[in-house]
Amino acid sequence: MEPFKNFIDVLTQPTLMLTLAMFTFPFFFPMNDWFDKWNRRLRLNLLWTKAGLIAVIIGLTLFFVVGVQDAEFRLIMLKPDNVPIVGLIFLVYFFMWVSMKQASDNDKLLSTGEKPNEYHDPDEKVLVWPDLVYVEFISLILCMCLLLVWSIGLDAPLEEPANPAATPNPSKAPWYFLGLQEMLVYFDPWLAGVVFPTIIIFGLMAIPYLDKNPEGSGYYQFKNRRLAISIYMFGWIILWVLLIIIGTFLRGPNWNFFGPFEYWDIHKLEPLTNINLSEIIYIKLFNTGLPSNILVREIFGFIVVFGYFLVFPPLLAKTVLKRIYLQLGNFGYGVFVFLLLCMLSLPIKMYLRWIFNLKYLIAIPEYFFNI
Amino acid sequence: MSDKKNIFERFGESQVWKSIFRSGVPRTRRQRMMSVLNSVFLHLHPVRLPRHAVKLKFTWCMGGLTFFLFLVLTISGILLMFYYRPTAEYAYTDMIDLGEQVPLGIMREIHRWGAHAMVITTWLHMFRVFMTGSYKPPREFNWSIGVLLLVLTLLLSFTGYLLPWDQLAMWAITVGGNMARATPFVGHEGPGAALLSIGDINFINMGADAKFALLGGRFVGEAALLRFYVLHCIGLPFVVMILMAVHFWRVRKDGGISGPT
Amino acid sequence: MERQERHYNILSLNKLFGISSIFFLVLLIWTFADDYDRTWKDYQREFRRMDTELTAELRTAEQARVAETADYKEASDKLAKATAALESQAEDLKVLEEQRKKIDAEYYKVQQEQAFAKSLYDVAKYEYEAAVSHYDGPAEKQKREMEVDEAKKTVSALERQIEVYSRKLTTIDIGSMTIGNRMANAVRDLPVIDFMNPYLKIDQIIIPDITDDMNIVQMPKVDRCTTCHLGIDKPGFEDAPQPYTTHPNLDLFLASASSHPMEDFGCTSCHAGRGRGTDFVTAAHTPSSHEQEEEWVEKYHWHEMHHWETPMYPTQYTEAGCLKCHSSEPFIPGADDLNIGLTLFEKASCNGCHLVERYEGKLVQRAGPNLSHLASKTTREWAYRWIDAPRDFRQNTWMPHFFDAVEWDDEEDQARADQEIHAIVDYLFDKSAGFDLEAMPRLGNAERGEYLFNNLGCEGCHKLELELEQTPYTLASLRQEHGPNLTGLGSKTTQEWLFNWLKDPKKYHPETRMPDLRLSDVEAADLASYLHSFSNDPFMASSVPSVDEGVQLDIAFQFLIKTNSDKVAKETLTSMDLAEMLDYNGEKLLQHYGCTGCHLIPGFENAKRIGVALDGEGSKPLNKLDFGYTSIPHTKIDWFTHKVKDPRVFDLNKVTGPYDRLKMPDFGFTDGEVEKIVTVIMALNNDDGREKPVSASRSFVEEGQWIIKDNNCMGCHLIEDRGGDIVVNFTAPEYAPPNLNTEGEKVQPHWLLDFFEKPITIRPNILVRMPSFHLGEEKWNSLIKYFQYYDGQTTPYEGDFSPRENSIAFRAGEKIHEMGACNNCHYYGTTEPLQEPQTWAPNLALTKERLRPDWVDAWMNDPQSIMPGTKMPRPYIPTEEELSTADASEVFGTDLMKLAGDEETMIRGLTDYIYAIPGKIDISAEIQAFFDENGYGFLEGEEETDDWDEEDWEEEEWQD
Amino acid sequence: MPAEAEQPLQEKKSSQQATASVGEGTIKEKVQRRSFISWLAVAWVAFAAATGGFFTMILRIFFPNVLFEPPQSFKIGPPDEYEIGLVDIRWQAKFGTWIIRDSEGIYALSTVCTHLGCTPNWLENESKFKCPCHGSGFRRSGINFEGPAPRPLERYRIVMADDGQILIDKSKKFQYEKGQWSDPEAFLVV
Repeated sequence: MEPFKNFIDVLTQPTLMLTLAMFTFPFFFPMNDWFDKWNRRLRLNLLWTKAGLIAVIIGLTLFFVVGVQDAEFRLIMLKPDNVPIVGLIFLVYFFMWVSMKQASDNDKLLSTGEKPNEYHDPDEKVLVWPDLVYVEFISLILCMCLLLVWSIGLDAPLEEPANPAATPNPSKAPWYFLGLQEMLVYFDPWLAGVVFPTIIIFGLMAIPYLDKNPEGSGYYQFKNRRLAISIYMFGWIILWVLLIIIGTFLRGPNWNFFGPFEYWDIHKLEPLTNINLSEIIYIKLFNTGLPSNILVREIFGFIVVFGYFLVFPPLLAKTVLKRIYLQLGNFGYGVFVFLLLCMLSLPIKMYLRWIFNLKYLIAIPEYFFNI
Repeated sequence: MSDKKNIFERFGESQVWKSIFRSGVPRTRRQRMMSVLNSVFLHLHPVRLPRHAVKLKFTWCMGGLTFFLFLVLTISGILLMFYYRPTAEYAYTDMIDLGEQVPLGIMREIHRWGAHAMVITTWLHMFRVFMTGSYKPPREFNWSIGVLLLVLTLLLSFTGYLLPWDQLAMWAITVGGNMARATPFVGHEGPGAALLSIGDINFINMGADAKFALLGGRFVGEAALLRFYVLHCIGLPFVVMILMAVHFWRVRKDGGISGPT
Repeated sequence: MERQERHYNILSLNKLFGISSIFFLVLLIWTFADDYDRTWKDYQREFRRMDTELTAELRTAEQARVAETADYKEASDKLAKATAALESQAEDLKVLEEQRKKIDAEYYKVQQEQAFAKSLYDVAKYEYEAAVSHYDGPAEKQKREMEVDEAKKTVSALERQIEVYSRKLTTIDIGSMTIGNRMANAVRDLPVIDFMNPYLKIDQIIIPDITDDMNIVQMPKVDRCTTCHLGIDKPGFEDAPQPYTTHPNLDLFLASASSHPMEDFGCTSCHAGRGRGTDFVTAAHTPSSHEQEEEWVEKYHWHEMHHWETPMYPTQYTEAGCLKCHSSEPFIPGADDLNIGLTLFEKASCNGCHLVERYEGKLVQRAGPNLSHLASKTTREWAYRWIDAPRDFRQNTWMPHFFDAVEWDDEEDQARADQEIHAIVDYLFDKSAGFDLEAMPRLGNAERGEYLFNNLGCEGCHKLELELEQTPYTLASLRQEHGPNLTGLGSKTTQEWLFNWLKDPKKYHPETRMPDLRLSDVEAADLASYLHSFSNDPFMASSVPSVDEGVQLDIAFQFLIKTNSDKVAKETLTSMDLAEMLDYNGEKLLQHYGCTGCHLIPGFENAKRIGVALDGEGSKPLNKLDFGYTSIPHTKIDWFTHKVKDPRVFDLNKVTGPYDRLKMPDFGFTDGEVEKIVTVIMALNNDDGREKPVSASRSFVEEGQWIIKDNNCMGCHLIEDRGGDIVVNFTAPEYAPPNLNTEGEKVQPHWLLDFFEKPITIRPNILVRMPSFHLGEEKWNSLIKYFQYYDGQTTPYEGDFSPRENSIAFRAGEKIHEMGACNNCHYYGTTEPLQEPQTWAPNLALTKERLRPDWVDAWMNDPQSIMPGTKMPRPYIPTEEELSTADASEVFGTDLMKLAGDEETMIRGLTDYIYAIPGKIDISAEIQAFFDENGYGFLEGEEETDDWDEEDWEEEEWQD
Repeated sequence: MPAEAEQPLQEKKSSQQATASVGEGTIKEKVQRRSFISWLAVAWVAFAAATGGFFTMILRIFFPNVLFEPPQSFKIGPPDEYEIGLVDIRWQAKFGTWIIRDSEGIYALSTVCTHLGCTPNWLENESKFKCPCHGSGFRRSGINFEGPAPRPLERYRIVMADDGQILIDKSKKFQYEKGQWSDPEAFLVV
């Protein structure tokens, strides 16, 4: 058992887990033919078959059943407010399966020029009463049942009375915001807490206006929408759900990382000495002190950031995203690529942090302006 | 077929029933249509649907569940308001008493877990809509409304999180509130805040910035408690209901549930 | 033919609907059941059963008792007779009744109309009364009726208690309920309707004055404990199992008459816990042992109530709750464990290193001896051995073990320890200022020293025990350890030093609590030689390693590097020679180990405490307590316990520099002592219950109590019925120090002040003497205040009592006094009493200066009640009869006869007379002279009288 | 009329076809119909029961289990604290009762006027309780003798507690007009 636990503890470290997740992701949701080829070659598409579903669900269940035997694991998983996230893991996979299963079925049909499963003779309709109403009604009852079982079985948490003088360690945001809190590790509050959330909201609202692809409206399908879907999946599964899971289960006192089987030791220490780009350049490379003039000091940072947002778009427009560029035109494409780059900036920043201990690209604490 | 009628049929033809449900027991096609048309609740739906639309595997009924959970939360919330006072003195002890002695104190569990569930169902609903590409024309706008509803759901949950007035609540909100502190220009620790000062006088300071507006004080205190309580019980639900109305209305107006053509 | 527009099979949907709604129904029922079914209800049902049984028993008992009593029998057959008699005339009565009814009707009718016709009313009233009186029939019938009523009254009066029990039973015992009540009883607690008038309800006590700390606000306590602990305030359930048990101490708690009535204090005010909890777990019960924990886990699914900051005190620590309100009092009556804990805490001088508000300005902070003149007292070798292992020299010393305190020390640590001690000793002796010892006038006599030691009252504060007694500490035994155990002084110091010390302790150690016994040179010499005769050779035999420069270098470096860069440190090091280095290390080490917490050390005159302040320690959150890598269970109590028992245990397996480790020394406490000290630590929490400021009189009393504690007055005196333990060392109580009951009512404040500042001999024939404490007028006054307020003498005393000489009473008093032959025992000024020294009593000329007349009256009236076992007899007061006998005038004289047996006046007269007795007031010198001459032979039991006799004296005097 | 009566039958046929056409033979029909009814019945009954139960429980919520008001029963010290012939009003504010001791014993009067629930005042020299609202007057005994008050003041249960104190229990009342004042608990003999 121990080796297994240790293995999991290592595997779940943010660096490793996120890397794995991000780099295997395109193989599960192939965004181009090359990945698609490998996806088939690795038989990853089996994931969306009944067998795949059963295997994964059983696997997950086993993992939790076994894990719960461990005291530390139990402590963190069965914490009242964390239970929904355990549920979330199952639900997300299950519905991912539901959709991808139908999508892949439809893909087959479409490839043979047939209509998708959802298609029925437009004249042949179904009465809402009783079928739809009835089904809805029943599912509501069942939903209520679930809620009752949940409420009886699990008491709502109540901790010490609010005390401004004593900060609990760790003190976490509500679980559905833990993605943001996790982002706070890598970005300044004004970005992680304000700008990015805003961008996320507007980005989501912009989707219909950016996705000009007429395909797959009203039925599940993947092949013809693979870019859209994989971007959405990446953002939702990796950069939101996964970060929530990390923030909930794997972040302990002092926001240190703790494996699911690890004891939350308050005195655990982690090397957190991070430096800014300016320091790297001026002190490490040039071996000179930091220039007093802020702009001079941060010039490289600005170059990098602006470069990132100015150089990549045209580059991509010429290459990978050519089709989209033509579809959306300048403005649409601009917005799209900006959102895309913002989304990618999180993993990029993560890696900069992990590899170079980079704190900020631009660090102007004088004006709370850090990127 | 004898005209021996079972109890349902008898009742279904009684004046009372007919007065309430104009079209007796819905057994004929016509009756069935009418029962949908005549019911203020049901006529949310069209009378007839394409076959795929009634299949659970297509809709997952997630939108319906989200709406239902909203109702559950409203009811349990109202009941909780009878035993909860949003003041520094009582908030916490009332919470204890909900667990210890209040009749049907389990309402608190239903409310809390219901809220968690609603967040999840909202996400899944969004996921479903995306996967079926149902945001595509002519439904773009409704998707945006949906996104707003999602945000409001999170805000509702967030404001409710403070009300138990325990450490969990206070510090979760503090962490959240500190983000507002860093809002560009209007947060006193946000970039650009310094620009909004004339001479040595900062107009954006601890006592006057986004965070302050959120908490009604420099720190999470009684003012914040009251503020969140009002938002949680009246402000946000009000907005949510309006948007929901629009959302549902648009579903119908945009040609009902999406489907292949 | 219509198109079929259906998708699902309606039938299977129906089935699904059916199943799911049944499921729904079941769950809903489960929810309600879950909400309705609370454990406290079971407890209440069970208690109801127990209560029924008990009450039934009580009733039968009472019935039996009453039936036995004579007057009940009498009353009941009287009743029987009367009723019989009445029945015999039942017929006639009936008739009368009829008529009366008629008239009553008439009367009420008219009364109705009174509003309109008051006059009519009066008339009617008159008529009615007349009529009634007219119809009242023959007198004896009325008599019968009255008899019946009478008898009924008496019987019911006797049966009252039974009645009460019966009524109670009808409410709780289904067996003795009316049908209606039974039905009601069956339904009143059913779900949904159980709000109307349930039998099972949550019982809560709301306490406005004592609050729970909600951090931002204080909330009045709400205690629901009595919902399950139903028998807690009802006598009769002492042997019932928990939660029904009666509180073990109802005289002090819960009862309305007690000082902590339940309705004002509730439960959690003292016991802590989660008062609002109505469930075993949510009430935050805490198991008192790990066994009990296991038991609870499987019995109540107990788990710690994580998020409640004040869980219940485990049983053995319950008294920690007392300090919450009684924090300013030195002694808390009734809380014995806590008191012992506190005393241990003070003895070990914990507040020398750890600030504890409660002790600020109350007790001497530095409990240890003054080390400024150490060189004059002892040798370096002894000091080395002592610091190394104090308990080897004196088993029960309070000096803790600083070195070899942990078993995992390796050789290196050992070696360092040795050198550290060397450095410390070196520093102390170098810095030790010169101290000129007076030469002893002559050698002392150990034997007589021993005799003095036993009789001067040294044992009030000192033990002289060679082997460690294993008996656990009691408050009494702790009082006897106020000063050090005096064993082994021979190895420690010189006779000369002892002589000087005894003569004037303050000279050597200004802060010392050792008083000045006003010893003569002879006495001092004798004591010195006696004490010096005890030595501890095995201790002195232990080896002392030599100074090791290498290690010293390392130590110095360790300290230097703390504040200097590596480079600077090395330089300074090279610039030092060994002597300097030793001094440097010594100074640093004394600081490091906080020796200054208990000792006055030159160079550290105003050193600060090195430990954490302990106020609020009890409320420290668990995560602030570092368990290190130990396997100790993570609970506060476990942490405190191990910290006190084995202070450095949490360093186990930690890799740290020698001077970053824990340094709290090892006091060698036994488990029992640890438990009591932990009680104290848990009592030092943030939860401060004392709402209102203490009343002035109360604070006066407390102030005095602190002084008494600090100076250990109770070592010799009985105060507040505590202390005076020394009495056992004397052959008879009257030779022991006096008990100070009623001291406040007894003596005149001014005299008491004089006495404190310059004690004089009061009882001539005792050797034990009141020492001079030199506390200073301020403290003396507060002590006097204490005595007065403690005895309720809140108004200042006016000493304007002047004996009314040649009043009748006065002369009568004179006569009584003459008959009482007071002069047999009492001094009159310098005039010696007639009888033998062992019966000698205080100087009566002193009375007017010393005593309060009212007290003297009381004393005369009944000496025994004030001082049990006193030799003072009640003076003979002639009774009226005696005074009216024929020869009374010769025997008693005319004045007494005039008073005609008026005791009060006679005694007052006696007092008058005594206050008029002239003569010298302070006769200490005379008495001293007498006894120097004749000795105190009588103090020993007979067999020892010839222990030593005048001859020795002569010789001794001769020698010098 | 007949026409209307006609219709349902017809409809029924069609709906039979509807169900039949989902793929069952007409023989199964009756069985189906019966099971259809039974299942639906069960379902609705269960559902109705559940919702009904829930709403009853909601009613229950309106009656709290504990009150944070002054207790209904309380101790007022030993009898000898109360002088014979005096009306003791020291508990009027706190517990809403007057303690009156006469030659025979002690009784506790409610301070609630039986007219409209105001609190009368004790007028010592007129030795009566006078209600400020509508002028009802009560004698020391609690009997009403003037003003609109319909009946005498109520008395509370008064007994001797185990610790020798008087215990007043407001949850049990004794009314004169019901002859309850003679009840041994309406009156404490000392």
